[in-house]
Amino acid sequence: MAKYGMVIDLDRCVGCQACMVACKAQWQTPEDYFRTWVKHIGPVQIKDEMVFTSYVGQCNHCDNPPCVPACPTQATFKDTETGIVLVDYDLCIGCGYCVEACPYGARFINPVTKKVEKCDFCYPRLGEEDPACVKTCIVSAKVFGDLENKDSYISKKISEGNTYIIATKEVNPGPNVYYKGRRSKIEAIIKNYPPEKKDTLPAKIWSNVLRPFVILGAGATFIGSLVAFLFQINQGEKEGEDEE
Amino acid sequence: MIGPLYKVLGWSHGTLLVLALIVGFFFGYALYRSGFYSAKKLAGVFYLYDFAVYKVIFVGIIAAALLLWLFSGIGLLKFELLSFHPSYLISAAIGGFIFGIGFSIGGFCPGTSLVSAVTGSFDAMAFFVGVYLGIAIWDLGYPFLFKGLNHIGKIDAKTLMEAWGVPYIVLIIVALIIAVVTFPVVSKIEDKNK
Amino acid sequence: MGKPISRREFFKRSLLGAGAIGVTDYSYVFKKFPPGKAGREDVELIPSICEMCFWKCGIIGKVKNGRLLKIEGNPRNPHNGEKICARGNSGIMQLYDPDRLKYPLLNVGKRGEPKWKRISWKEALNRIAERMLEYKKKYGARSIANLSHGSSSIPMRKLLKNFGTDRIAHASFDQCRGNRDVAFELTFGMGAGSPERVDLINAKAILLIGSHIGENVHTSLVKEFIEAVEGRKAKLVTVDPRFSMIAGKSDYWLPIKPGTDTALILTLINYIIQHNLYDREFVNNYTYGFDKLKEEVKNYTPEWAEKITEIKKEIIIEIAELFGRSKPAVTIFPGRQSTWYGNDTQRVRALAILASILGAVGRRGGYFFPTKIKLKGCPCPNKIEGEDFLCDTSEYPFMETTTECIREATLNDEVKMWIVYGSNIIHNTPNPQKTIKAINKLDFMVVVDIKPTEPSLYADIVLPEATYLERYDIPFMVADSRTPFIQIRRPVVQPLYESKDPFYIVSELSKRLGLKDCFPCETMEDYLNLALSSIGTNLRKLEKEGGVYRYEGKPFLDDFGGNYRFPTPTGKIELYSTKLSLNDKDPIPKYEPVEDPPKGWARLSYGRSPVHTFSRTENNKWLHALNPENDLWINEEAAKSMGLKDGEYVRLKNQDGVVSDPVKLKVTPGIRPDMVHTYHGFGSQSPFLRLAYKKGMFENALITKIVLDPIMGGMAKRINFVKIIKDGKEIDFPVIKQKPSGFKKKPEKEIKIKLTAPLPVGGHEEEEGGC
Amino acid sequence: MRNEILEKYLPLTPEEKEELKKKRIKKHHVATIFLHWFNMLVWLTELITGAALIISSNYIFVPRFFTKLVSDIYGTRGNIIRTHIFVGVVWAIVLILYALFGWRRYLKPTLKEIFGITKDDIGWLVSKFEEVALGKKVHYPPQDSYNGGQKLFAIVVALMVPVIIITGFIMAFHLLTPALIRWAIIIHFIAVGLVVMGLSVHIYMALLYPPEQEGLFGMIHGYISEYFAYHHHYKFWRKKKKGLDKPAELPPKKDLSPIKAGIFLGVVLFFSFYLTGFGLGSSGFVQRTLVAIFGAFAPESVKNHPYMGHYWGVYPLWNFLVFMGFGVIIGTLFAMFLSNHKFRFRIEKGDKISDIQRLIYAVIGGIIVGFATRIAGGCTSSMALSGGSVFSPGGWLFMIFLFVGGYLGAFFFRRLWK
Repeated sequence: MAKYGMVIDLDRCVGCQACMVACKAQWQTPEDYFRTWVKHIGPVQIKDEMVFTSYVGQCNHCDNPPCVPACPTQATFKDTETGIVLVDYDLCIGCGYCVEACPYGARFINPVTKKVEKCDFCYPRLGEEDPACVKTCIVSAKVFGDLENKDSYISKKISEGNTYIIATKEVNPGPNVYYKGRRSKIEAIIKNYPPEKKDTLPAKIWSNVLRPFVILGAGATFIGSLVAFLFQINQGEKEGEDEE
Repeated sequence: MIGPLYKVLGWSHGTLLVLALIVGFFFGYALYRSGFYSAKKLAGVFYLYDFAVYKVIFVGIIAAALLLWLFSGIGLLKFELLSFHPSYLISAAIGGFIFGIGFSIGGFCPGTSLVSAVTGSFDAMAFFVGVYLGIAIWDLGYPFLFKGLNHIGKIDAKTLMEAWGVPYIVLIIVALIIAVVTFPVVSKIEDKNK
Repeated sequence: MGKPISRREFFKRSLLGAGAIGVTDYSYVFKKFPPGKAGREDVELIPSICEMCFWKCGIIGKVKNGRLLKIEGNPRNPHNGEKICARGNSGIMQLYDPDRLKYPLLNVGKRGEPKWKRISWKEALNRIAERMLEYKKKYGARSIANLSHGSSSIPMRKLLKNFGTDRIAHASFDQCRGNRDVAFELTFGMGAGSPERVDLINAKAILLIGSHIGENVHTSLVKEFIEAVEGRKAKLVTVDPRFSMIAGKSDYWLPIKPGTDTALILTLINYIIQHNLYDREFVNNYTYGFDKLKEEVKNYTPEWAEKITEIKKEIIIEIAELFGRSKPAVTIFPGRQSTWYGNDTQRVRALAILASILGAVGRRGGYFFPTKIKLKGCPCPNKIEGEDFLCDTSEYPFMETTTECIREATLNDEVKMWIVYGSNIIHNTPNPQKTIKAINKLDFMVVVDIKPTEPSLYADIVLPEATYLERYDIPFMVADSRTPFIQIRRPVVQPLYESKDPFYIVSELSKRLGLKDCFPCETMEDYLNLALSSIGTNLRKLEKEGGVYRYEGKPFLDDFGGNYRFPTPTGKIELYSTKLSLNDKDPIPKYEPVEDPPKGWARLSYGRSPVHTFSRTENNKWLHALNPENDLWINEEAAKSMGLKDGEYVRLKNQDGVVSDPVKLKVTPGIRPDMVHTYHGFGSQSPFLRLAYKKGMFENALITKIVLDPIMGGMAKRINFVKIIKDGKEIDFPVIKQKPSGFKKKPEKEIKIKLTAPLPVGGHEEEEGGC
Repeated sequence: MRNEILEKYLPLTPEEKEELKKKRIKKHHVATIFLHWFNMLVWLTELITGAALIISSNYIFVPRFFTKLVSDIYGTRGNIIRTHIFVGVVWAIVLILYALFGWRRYLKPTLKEIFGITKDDIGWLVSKFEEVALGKKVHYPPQDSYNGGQKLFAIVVALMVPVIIITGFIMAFHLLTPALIRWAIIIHFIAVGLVVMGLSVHIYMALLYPPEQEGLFGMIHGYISEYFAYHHHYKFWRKKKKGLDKPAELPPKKDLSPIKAGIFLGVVLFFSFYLTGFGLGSSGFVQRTLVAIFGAFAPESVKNHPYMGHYWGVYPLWNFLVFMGFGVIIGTLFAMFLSNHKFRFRIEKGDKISDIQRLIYAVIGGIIVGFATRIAGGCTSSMALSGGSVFSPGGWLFMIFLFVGGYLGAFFFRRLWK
C-alpha cells in the first residue's frame, strides 16, 4: 500500500518550464495541452513584499477527488494501491465532466484521442524512475515519493515546516501535492488561481431532478405491475370473461 | 463551417470514402429520376426528339455554379481549394469529339450506362463492357501508341475566369442567357420530331 | 528517496489485490496505458551533448527503431547530470521541425525575397569554391569574411584561416562576453571562462550585477546557484533595475539606476579598503597596484553613491560589511552579456578588482583556475601572415575582428563575400538596417544553418547543416570546472533529408580549394579517435563509459602550494593594469556618467526568455507553445499615468524614428519607471519559419544607436531610448522621481507542522487560515 | 363520453362467439415478429450492460451488487462498454435497414396507426386506469390493431429509440464536442428511463395479465383467435373482415422534368464540391476497377506502368471515384424502388435493327466512349458537368466537341434509332 504525493519548493523553482516540456516529450501531449503547467505570477506587490513566482501545478491526486464521482462510467478512480488518480481509457467517453469538476483544471480532453488526459505521476515509470518532471527539474524543486512511508525523503521534506496546500475553506479536496516556500508566494497563487468548485449544468440537472424522476417512474410502473399481479393472483384464475 | 470540409477540416481518407458513397447515392438517384435509365431518352438529344440531356446538363452546370459562386462569395467555401481538371485543350477537344460519336452510336455515357445497366438494360450492360474494353485498349496501348495524346495543348489557367479574366458571375449569366435562348428553340425541335 | 517497489512487484500486487477496502471497492486491473508511450523495454540510450544553446549539457537520447522519442540528462556528466532545461527537452522538435533546411538551395530570386531552387551538394560546393578562388585571385583572400557562432563553426574558421583570411567575427565577442573576458584577461591574465569559473557551492555571499539567473537558464549554473542560495543559505545581493526571478530569491535587491553600476562597485571597493575589510595578506602576496587603487577610489563615498545610483547608503554599507565578513568565500559573479552602456570593460574590471581585494580568487567560494590538457587532432594550420583586424586598433587596443568592422569594410567594398555560419546576424547584431545595407553591397553570400532564419533570406547559397542530434563534433574539453572532463557529441539519429555534418562541408570545400594540409582526417570519427588516443581511450570505449572522460583538476591556489604566478606582465593580479596604461587607457576603472533618457523617453533593456535561445528556438513547436511572443515590462505607476493597461498591444518608437511591431504590455511594479524590458529574439522576419514568423516584437530593429567600448570595441546596446505609440498616438513617459531604495528580505516565520494533522487551508492551525 | 361507445359493438350470439374462437386471423407480419424479438434481445443486453456501466455515485441508478456482479461476469469493465457499443451499433444498423427497406409496407402504416390517437384510445386508457386503480367495472371502447396502452408505449418507443441511437453514437465515438457528449449522456439516460417505464407495464401485460395471453402468442406465430380480435381489437377485426387492410398498389412516378432534374443534379454536384472538394465522375470508377483487375494478375507491372501506375495509390479500389460508383448503384436501386418502378430486363433500340445488332453497336459505342474518356481525361459527369460548373476551359471545350461529334455520328447512324 502506498500513497504517492509530491512536494514543490517554490523558493527553489525559477520558472524555467523544463518540467512542462519533459512531460510533453514523455507522453506526446498535443502542442497546446500540458499535463503539468508553470504559470508565472508577478512581479506583483503582496502586502509589503514584491513577489515573482510561478504556480507549478498538475493533478493533485486528491484524497476525495471531485472528479471521480463526476465521471458517469467511473473511468477515473483513485487507485487504492498507489493513491494515484488514474483513467481507464476503455471506459472514458470523452464527456469532460471530470474536466469541469476538477477544481485545479488539471484535466483536458486530448483532441487526438478524444479522451481525457491528466498527470498520472508517470504511472508506467513508477517503481523504475522518477516522474519525467521531477527528474529533469534543474533546481530539484520537485520531490516525489510515498507519503505514507514516514521516513521517505518527501515526508521529511514536508515535516521541515512551511508546507502549504493550494486549497481554500470552501474548496479543499485534500490535495496530495504540497507547496513549500514563502507564504507570500502561496497567497499570490491562491489569489490568481483559486481552486473553484464547478458543477456542470447537465450533471446537476441529472442528479437533482431527472434521476429521481426516472427511478421513481420506473419503480412506480414496476411496483404497479407487481401490485396488479398480486391483486390478480388473489382474485384467482378467471377464464377471460367475455363480457360485452 | 468553411468548405470544402474534407480539405479544410482535414478529415481522414475513410471519411472521404463515406462521403463519396453518400454523394454517389444522390448522384445515382438524380440520374435515375432524370429518366437517364433509358437509352432512347439519352440518344434523343442527337436524334432531335428529346433534348433532356442537353437541358439537364446545362441547368445542372448553372445551378451548381450559382451555388459555388454564392458560397465562395460569402466566404463559406474556399474556391481555390476545389480540385480542377488540368486543362489540356486539344486533348479535351479530340476526346469530346470521339466521345460524341461513341455516344450517338452506343446511346450512353459511362455514368448513365451504369445507371441503366443496374435497372436491367442489356444494351447498357453491353455498352459498359465496351467502356472497359475502350479503356483497356488505351491502358495497354498507352506506352507505345498513345503516349502523350492526353496531354496536348496544356494551358495554365484552371478556369475561364483566370484565362479570360472574367468574373465568375458574368460567365454564369452568359450561360443562363444561352440556356434561356436555346431551350424554347430546342423544345420546338423536340415537338416537331416526337 | 523512499524505496519505490519494482514495477513487476507492483503489478503482481495489484493483480492479486481483491476488492481493497477504501473509498469504492472496484479493484480494477489497470493494464491499458494511453497509446504511444516510450516504455523502457526496447529503447536505446545514446549519450551525446546538447546544442540548443552553447552550454553543452550532457544528454541521453532515447531512441526507438531509429526515431528519437525523448531526451534526458546524462547522469555521468558532472555538471548537469540528469537535469536538462526546457530547450534541452525539446531538442526533438528541432530535429523533426518541418520547416528546417532540407537541401542545398540556390536563390534564383532577389536578395531579401528569395526564390529557392534545390541543387545538389556537389554543385553548391563547386560554386562556393569557384567564387572563393576568384575573389582570392582578384581581391586577396581577405575579401572573404566569416560571421559564425556555435561549436559546429570551428572547422570552417580553421579552414578559412588556412585559406588565408582572418576576417572572422563571432557575435559572442562583440555582442556578449567579449569585454568581460578582456577585463579578466587584463586583471588575472585569463578569461572568466564558459561555464563561468565560480565556486558557488562554497560561497557565503554572492554579488550579482545585471545577470538574471533563472530567466537566463544555463542548467549547471542555475542548479549550483539555487543550491548555494536556497540550499546552503548563502547571502545573495542582486543589483538589477528590474525585479528579476533571482531578485525574488535574493537577500538584498538593489533597483539601481541604469548606467551607474561602476559607481556602486567602486564605492564598495573604497568602503572595504577604508574599513580594511579587505584580505590584507592575499593583497600583499598576489596583487599589484593596491596603493594606486586606494588613492584612485578614495572619494567614492556611500553618500555620493546614494545620489548617483539611487541606492540607500545604509544598504551599500551593509553589503560592503557583508562581503567583508564573508571573505574570502565571496562570489563576485562576472556576468555574461555585458555590452551595456559603452564603458563596460572597466565595469567588469572593477568587479574583478573587488573580488581580488576580498581575496576571492583561487579560493573556495570565489573564482578558480581552469585545468587544460593537450589533445591531438587533425591539424588545419593557420596560414595568416601578420595581423589585419580591418579596423584601426589604435583606438581599440584589445579589439579582435568584430561584426561592426566587417560591416564597415563591406560598405566600403573591401569585403566581397560573406560566409554566415550558424549565426542569425539580423537578430544578434544591432542596427540590422546597416547589416542589410552591407549585405546588399556583397557579391556573394553563403549561409550554413539548420533553419531558414533571416540571413538565409539574403543568401545566394544556403547549405543545410545537420542538427546536433545528427552529427559528430570536435571533442569538448570542459576545463573551466572544479571537476574538468572531456565529452563527445555523437549522432543520436542518422541525418535527415540531405543535411550534412560540418566536417563533411569543410573537408569537401578544402578539397575543392586545393588545400592539401587542412583536415587530412577522412572522417570526424578518425579525428575523434586521434584526439582521444592522447588520453588513452577511443570513441567506442568512451561511449560505453557514458561519453564522459574525467581528469584531475587544479582549481585552487593551495593546489599549487601557495606560490601561483598569474599570467600577467607583473605575474600578479593587476589592480593597476600595466597593459592599459601602455595603451594610455585608465589603468584603474573610473565611473563615467552615462547619458540618461531625455524627458518623455525610457531606456530599452532586453533579456532572455527561460525557454528560448533567442531566435534559434522560436520555431520549435513545443517551446513556441510555452512562450509564443515577448511582452514589454512597464512600470505600474508609469503605465497608469500613461493610460496603458496590462495586456494591451502598443508599438515602440526609438530615438532614430524606427517603429517596432506591436508588443503586449506587462504592467508590473517590478521595474523602474524610466526603463522598459523585453525578451530578445522574437518577431522573426523569415516567412519560411511558419510558427515564428511575425510572432512578438523584433526588438533588435530598435537598437540602432551603438557605442563601441573604448578598450575592445564591443557594441553597447542598452543606450537606446523608446517612446510608446498607442493607436498612432505617441505617449511620453512620465518623470517619476525615484527615492533612493534597496530592499532587504524579511525572515520567514518558522511554522512547524505535524504530518498527521490534516494541513488546513492554505496555511496552518495557528494562522488565520486561507487568504 | 365514455358510455356512448358501447353501441359500436356488433352484437354476437354465444354460438357465433364459440365459432369465432375457433377461427384464427393473422395479426403480425413475419418481419414485425422478427424485429420485436430482436429488439427484446437488444434491450435485454443493453439494459444490463448499460446499467452496469454507470456506477459513479452521482449517476448510479441500480444497486451496487448488480454492477459488481456484471463487472465480474465481463472481467474488465472495458468489455462491458465494448459489448454495449457493439450491440448498439448492430441494433442501429438493423433498425435503419428495416426503416429504409420496410418503409412502405411495414413502417409507414404502423407509424400512421400509432400516432393516429382517437377518442377511443383515450377512453380505453381512462377506463383501464379506473379498472386497475379504482377497481370499478368498466367497458372498454373498441380498439384498433393496437389498443390505447400499446399505442402510448409505441409512441414513447418510436420517439425515444432514435434519440437513444444518436446520443449513443455521439458518446461511443466521441463525435463533435465534449459539451455535446455531456448532454448526450443525460438525454440517453432519460430516453432509456422513459422506455423502461413503459417496458415494465408492457411485459406485465404480455406475460402475466391473463386476458392479453393470446396477444403474446400473436407476437410469436403471428395469429390470434378471431374472438380475441373481435373482443380486444374490434376495429382491426372489422377491417380484417372487409379486407380493407391491404396496402393499395401505388402508381409508378413519372420522371422529373429536365429543369427540376437539372437543378437536383446541380445541387448534388455543389454538395460534392462543398463536402469533399472533388466533383462528380464515373469514368474514374471504370479506370480504377480495371486497374484493380489488371493488378490482380500482374501487380508489379501495373504499379510501375507509365499510365496505370499513378492510378494505383494505396490500392486502386480505395478511392473516391470508386466509392462514388458504388453509391450510384445503390442510389439508382433506391430511386427505382421509391418511384415504384419495376426491375425489368429490356433492350432499347430503334425499330430498324435487331437486338443482336443493337448489342454489338452498344459495345462499339462503349469502346469509342471509353477510349475517348482517356484522351479527354473524363466523361460527361466529370468533364462536362463538374468541369463546366467551375468553367474549366477543358470542360466546356469537351462539351462543345461532344455535341459536334454527337450530331456527326447521329447523321451516319440515324437508322439505329429511327
